Amino acid sequence: MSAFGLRCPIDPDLGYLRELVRLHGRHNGLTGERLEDLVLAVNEAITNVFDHGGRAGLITARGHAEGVTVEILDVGGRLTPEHLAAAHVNPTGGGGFGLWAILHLCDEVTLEQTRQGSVLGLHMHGRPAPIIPLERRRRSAGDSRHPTR
Amino acid sequence: MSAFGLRCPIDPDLGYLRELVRLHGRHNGLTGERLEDLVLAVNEAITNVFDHGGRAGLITARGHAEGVTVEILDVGGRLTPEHLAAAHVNPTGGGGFGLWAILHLCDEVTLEQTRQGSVLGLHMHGRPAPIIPLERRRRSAGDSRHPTR
Amino acid sequence: MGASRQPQPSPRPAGMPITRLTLSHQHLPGLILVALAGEIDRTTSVRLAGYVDRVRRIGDHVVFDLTELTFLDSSGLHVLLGCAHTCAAEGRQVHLAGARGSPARLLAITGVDGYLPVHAGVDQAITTVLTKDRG
Amino acid sequence: MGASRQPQPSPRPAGMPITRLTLSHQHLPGLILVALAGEIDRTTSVRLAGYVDRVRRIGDHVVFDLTELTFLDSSGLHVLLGCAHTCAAEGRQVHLAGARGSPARLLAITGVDGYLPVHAGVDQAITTVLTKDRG
Ligand SMILES: Nc1ncnc2c1ncn2[C@@H]1O[C@H](COP(=O)(O)OP(=O)(O)O)[C@@H](O)[C@H]1O
Ligand SMILES: Nc1ncnc2c1ncn2[C@@H]1O[C@H](COP(=O)(O)OP(=O)(O)O)[C@@H](O)[C@H]1O
Repeated sequence: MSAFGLRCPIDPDLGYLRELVRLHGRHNGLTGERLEDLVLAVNEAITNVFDHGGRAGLITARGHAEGVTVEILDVGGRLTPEHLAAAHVNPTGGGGFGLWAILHLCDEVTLEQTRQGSVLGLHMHGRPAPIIPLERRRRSAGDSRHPTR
Repeated sequence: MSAFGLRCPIDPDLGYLRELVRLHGRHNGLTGERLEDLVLAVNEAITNVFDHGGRAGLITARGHAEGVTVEILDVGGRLTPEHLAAAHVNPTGGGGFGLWAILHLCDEVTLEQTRQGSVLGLHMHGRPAPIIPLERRRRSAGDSRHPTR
Repeated sequence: MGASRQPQPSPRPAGMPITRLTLSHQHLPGLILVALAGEIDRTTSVRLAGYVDRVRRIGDHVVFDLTELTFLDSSGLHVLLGCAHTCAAEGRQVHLAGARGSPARLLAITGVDGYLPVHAGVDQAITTVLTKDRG
Repeated sequence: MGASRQPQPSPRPAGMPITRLTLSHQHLPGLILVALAGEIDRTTSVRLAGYVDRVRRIGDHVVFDLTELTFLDSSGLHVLLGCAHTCAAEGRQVHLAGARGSPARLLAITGVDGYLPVHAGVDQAITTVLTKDRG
């Protein structure tokens, strides 16, 4: 039962959800920039559920030996590895930033399709992560249909 | 799915759980004294899970048309209506205060036995509750094997 | 552009409750003033009990300054009452001063505010204790 | 002893997000200083866009004071960039000043801090804009 950790339905009050994630992350040992990185990444994932997804879902957060994992279930189920792989930034054009930021803020990003919808997993290691070159990070994130748990 | 609201395993870090309940209650429109009453009542219920119960369980909180409900599942399952009915205060002796405080802080208290354990339901109305004489409140709390939902 | 990741200060061990109670005291003639700041629950009330035991001189009245106390649970209430009983055995008293918000509410709901002398502020509490002792 | 229940101030409607963004501005010769305090996310970024549209005079440079901004998301970033494009069409610029913490991190990660002029403080930003216009 404890394995499920904190759980909360996705809600339009993003500030409330950010506070929840911040509280949970701090409770599980994240501090400072790492904590705020997680909060921002979760915020972007939830924003996408409203802007591109099913507008409903569930946030699940849990601490474990390696750090903290927050999963965002989107009942829309239309988020694909191709979206993650295509993440880009282009200040001169429109669009983008959300998935790009998620991939850069988190130590690991996983994506899983379930019967309930798509589950984006955001993982923060308890200790500073080694700096992984961007190209490798993007590829591994886009490929992970079978997230490591 | 939303009907389940916020869910969190019972944790020895009571300050963390109080913050969660405070955040959720505020999100659902409780403020000031009513909010802090709920936080204190939940704190006492969780304390009892550690002191007298199964030391594990689940907190579920949800807002609804009538206000806010927080349920505390105790896997120990040994909390009975008789305990609620026997709640008392006695500053000169030892013991007590926890259940007494819960019954006085909440607008309604329910108790249900489930296969997972005993579920103590703490209900706060969105608007100030009418003042119900103590004797009636105690009896209704002690009797509620079939909580009103 | 790579993901920049600066070395971070080592995080607090996961699951470790943050200490949320600060205790301090001051000796005055015939009494000890114990100030509680923060939150008292079952994870901190034991610390309060030990603290009072250690700093109180035999024969002291005790004034608890609750002005900065934001949370008080039933286990904390038990410590305050336990202290009152210890004091009573020596003909001394426990006074509560400055309780606000949720702690004041618990004192009211349980009737403890009718059992122990309660004061709006620390000054009134001290004056009461000193006046009584002199009289 | 009955349960005392004082009348309470009517609670905020359930589920209503609390407004967490405060906007203010100041006209200076040739520029407008827009200060953002609080949090910008998809529930508040529309308000920011409308505000800037309303208060900016044609021909103004814009300096965004981000000193008191505690949270910035991608939708807020889009508003800042959209404003930069509007300004560019008039040969004007958007400057960002005083970003800290999480907002600074988003600017860095997205490379926006290399695309828009960024300043440690508001004074530097204003000086830069005024100097450039004069030169
Ligand atoms: N939850 C989702 N469901 C479906 N598609 C998504 C979801 N999240 C992101 N996407 C797709 O990925 C694209 C990039 O998203 P993002 O980087 O957040 O930028 P933006 O939201 O500005 O388009 C979106 O335009 C959308 O096509
Ligand atoms: N979760 C629980 N499981 C089993 N028994 C309980 C539980 N909570 C309360 N009780 C019973 O009710 C009694 C009164 O509880 P309470 O009013 O909180 O005072 P105290 O904890 O000081 O005994 C307890 O002594 C215990 O016998």
